[in-house]
Amino acid sequence: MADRIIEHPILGKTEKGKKVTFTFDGKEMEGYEGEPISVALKAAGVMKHRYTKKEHKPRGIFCAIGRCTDCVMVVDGKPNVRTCVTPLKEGMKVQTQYGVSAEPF
Amino acid sequence: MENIFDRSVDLGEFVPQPDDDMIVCRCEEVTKGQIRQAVHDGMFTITEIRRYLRTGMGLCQGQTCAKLVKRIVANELKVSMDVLEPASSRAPMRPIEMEVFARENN
Amino acid sequence: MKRFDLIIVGAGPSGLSAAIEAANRGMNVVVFDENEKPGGQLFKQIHKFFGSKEHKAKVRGFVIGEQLLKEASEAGVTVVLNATVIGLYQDKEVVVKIGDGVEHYKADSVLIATGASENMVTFEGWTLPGVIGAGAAQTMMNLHGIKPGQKVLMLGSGNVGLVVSFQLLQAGCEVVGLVDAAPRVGGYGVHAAKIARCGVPFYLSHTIVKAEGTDCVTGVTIAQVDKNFQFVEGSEKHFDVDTICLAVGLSPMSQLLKMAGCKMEDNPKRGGQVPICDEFGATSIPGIFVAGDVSGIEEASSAMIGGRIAGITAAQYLGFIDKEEQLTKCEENKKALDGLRQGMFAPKNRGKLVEKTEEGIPVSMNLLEKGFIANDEMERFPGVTHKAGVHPVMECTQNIPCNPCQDACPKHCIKIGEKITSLPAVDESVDCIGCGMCVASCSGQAIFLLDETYEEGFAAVTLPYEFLPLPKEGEKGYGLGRDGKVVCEAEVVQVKTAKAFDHTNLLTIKVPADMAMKARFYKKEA
Amino acid sequence: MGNTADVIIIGGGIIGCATAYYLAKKNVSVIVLEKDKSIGNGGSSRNGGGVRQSGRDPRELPLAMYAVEHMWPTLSEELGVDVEYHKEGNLRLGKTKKHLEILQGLTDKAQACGLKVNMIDANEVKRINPYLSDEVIGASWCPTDGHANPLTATLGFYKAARALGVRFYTGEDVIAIKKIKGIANTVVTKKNVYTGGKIILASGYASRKIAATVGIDVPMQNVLIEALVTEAEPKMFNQMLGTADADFYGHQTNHGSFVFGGASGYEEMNKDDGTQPTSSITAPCICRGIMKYIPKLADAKIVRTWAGYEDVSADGIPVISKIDEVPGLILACGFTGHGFGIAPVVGKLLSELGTDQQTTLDLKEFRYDRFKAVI
Repeated sequence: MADRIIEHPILGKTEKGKKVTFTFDGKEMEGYEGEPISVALKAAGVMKHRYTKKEHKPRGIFCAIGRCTDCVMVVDGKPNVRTCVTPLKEGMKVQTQYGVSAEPF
Repeated sequence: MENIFDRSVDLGEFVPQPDDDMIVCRCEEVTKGQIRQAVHDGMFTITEIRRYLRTGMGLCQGQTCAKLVKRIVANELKVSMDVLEPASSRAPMRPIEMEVFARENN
Repeated sequence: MKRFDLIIVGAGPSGLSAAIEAANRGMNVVVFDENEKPGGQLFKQIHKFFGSKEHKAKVRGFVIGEQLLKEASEAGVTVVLNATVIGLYQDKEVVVKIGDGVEHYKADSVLIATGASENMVTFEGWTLPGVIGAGAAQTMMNLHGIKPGQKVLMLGSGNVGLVVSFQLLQAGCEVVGLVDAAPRVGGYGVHAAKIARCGVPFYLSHTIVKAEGTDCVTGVTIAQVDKNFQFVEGSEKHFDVDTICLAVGLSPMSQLLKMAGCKMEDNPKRGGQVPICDEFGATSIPGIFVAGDVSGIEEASSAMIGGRIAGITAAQYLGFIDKEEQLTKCEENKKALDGLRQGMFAPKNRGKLVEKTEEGIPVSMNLLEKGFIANDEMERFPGVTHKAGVHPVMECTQNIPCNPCQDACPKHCIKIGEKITSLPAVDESVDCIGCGMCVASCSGQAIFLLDETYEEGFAAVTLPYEFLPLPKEGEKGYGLGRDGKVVCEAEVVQVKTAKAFDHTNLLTIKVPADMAMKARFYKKEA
Repeated sequence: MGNTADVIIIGGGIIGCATAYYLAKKNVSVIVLEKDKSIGNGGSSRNGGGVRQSGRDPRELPLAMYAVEHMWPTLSEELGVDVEYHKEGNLRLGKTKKHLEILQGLTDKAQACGLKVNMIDANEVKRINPYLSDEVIGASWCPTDGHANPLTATLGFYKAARALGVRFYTGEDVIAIKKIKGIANTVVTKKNVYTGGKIILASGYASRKIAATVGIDVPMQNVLIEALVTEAEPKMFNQMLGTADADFYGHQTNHGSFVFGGASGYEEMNKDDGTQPTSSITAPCICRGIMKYIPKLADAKIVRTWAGYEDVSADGIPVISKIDEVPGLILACGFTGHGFGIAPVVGKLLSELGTDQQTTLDLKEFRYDRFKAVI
């Protein structure tokens, strides 16, 4: 997990909640409870959150604060969940979104 | 803005540009070329562009592309950007689940 | 329906400041913020602020946020988080999404302090994963403890682009370059110098041609642009990067005000669509106020003062204080605000090339064009003097509103004077004791301690250091010039950390004597 | 030349734009004057998009049936703009016995006019639309009804008319129509004067004030409607939905979003202080209404709400008529919130009136002078 900042020169050691397990497209992954889903995915090296409806192009994190809605995914069956502002929970089922569903094109 | 706008003003011929296929509205995947063409089709206001092409009507409701669209339309119309009124602001400011919106807790 | 004297939307610097002022005058105030944590952008700002004491200078943004929150809670302000305001309806009714439903609130006055959203630019491939906003980078690093990428290219040389580039370096990312279509660095020179000496190259008059990659960013091509912002053929440069960070300005997030029916205008000087309002933040609708970036893009320090003014004015609007008190208090705040709006980066100078400082000294063109001051430009500034023994060298060459160094020196050997935008000068009649307080207090990290007679043939340079791992005393490495290039071998002779330094460590390196005015950074490996 | 045309149309909504288009096709020169900065910014862009025949007043039904049969199916092709027309039926839903009685009444009337519409039971409703809740016990079903996109349809007529040389002026606020030697041929705006052979007044509720300048009145009311739009959802169904209770109506668009209109019950007493008319209580109320009928949409996110006004005439159908006392003036207003579905045919009929041709359909029920005192 090279992307996680273990200790920061100004902010000190990164404090996180407890470790939880979730799935991304069926694969089991680990993250920390309460952090945005997108952060756990980023730490696991996942860049592509969805494919667009018209052109089927990949998208990922863009604004990271819930505005642009580019990072939406299907979470626990619900499409269009903004993963950058949705806290991770144990057992969450996270899926790549194709258009507006989890069904690949 | 000049109050009265003659929709028949001559904008010249639509000349394709190399970056016409660039996505401008990320949510609805509307390209620069489509926006420029819409102006030539007579869509002179941001509101008309929006209704014609769905720019700014997607999930983010134009938070990302509003300024970009405005610049393209202003360029095409050869007017300054501040002449163009932005589209209406409408509730909800952020997407909200129907179930949540339906539940009035006070 | 719940009712308050004042509803504030946005718990950032301006919203909280307004809340404190209003509540301290007896108003029943609630602040709604859509985020999980209050403070707005303050909690992502880990650098020390500029200004003077009254502007909380040399305090880091997130600490100011904590201070404001404490003050607000002591003043009796109710701060409701995870509370998304979804609309501002007739009769000052605010509908808020809280938990699993919506709640209706009314207030006799409403203050909108929703801040700003980031501007974007388009280029081929800008929708690829890996192209992110600078705000996103800040959020990921400083709130969530994750690097946005390993190798980053930054677009935008305004303060946001510069500050975030430094933060990326602090987080352990590599910044391969800083690009701006403008011919000159837009932000503070000291911010630019901080990253240039770490080795980040500046590409002014350049912009992004395309982001490369099919599934996500794997590279980027930039090219030079001419005066008309057209690409110069053959000037393309490619970088392998996994992240492209966009810092191309902010727009006021004024949709709520527009929805409420406030008169709006498109004002490029304020960053876009803003409500028409008076100097106290009163909009065209009586009882609706604004403060902070939503009324015009500035920065957090002025947002706090603007918030105070609007909060005081709301108190007067509802009769909690009289007009006289309002005017007196607002006058004090306006003075503080005026203090911030002076100097080369004053709103009136936006976009202009200022060729000389207020003192009449030609500015460093190298700083504007490459991000660092050239060796031969350095000596003309009043912060640069030479004497035997340890003494400060202040590479502060632009008139920016900032004066903590003046107060930091226990011996008062740094003089700025009344006008906080003046360049700091060294009072050569006073002897420096080498405590390093000035180095640590300089928000621009532009002060160095020099001992040009440290040892026979060697000088000692003490520099501010905010990176991990912290070098160890006795460690041998290299001295880097202001451009980030190796200029000499160097040995770490002292590492000082102190609570008073607030995480700015002081690193003293021994360099050849002729490098005293050249070595400005240290790296273990070449 | 500049301010003169064969026909001056006041109002750049879908009626004005469609009329302009059909006139231009007859080689008639046309000027359209629109008060707003944008074309179609009134009811034309603020309606549910229904292209219904069922549920209409029998007097209006022939217009709707004509439009559905002869105009809507080819409109996209004709205008060169996708108006997103779907002819996949309209379900008007009932949850109580009383609802079914209302629906039966409407159905009987429509059948009498020759429309294919019938009552269906809960099972049949579910077969047509499996997403509807078990609370629905029956519905009226008209398979030839449907919906279209009001935004692109309005702008499509505008674009096509403009391409045929119709001159549109936006921001042109009409203050009076003037008779010159007994003939209405002059339109006075705040800044200009326009003259034409005929004047067609089609500016919704605002027509009332303008018609008054030549001594004509149509009893009508300006009534608020509100609607909400969801994010795009996977395709669920293509029918237009309505309810016997009129608590909501709407459909899923091509884009995937749902557009639902509804009411809080206070629309007629709505306060408009000139800022913005949406009410804080309406959207939540519409949401509750929808969820009772389509529980699956509980998670769908609302991205937008909007409000608009409809020009509700005293007897619920529009005025589409020449004005005997004001030769040269043709009035088209009072569409009562169901003008969109018949807009193409109204445009065609008005183009016929505007050129003194025999109209394709009889317009006697739509005369301006039909409103009489009750006793």
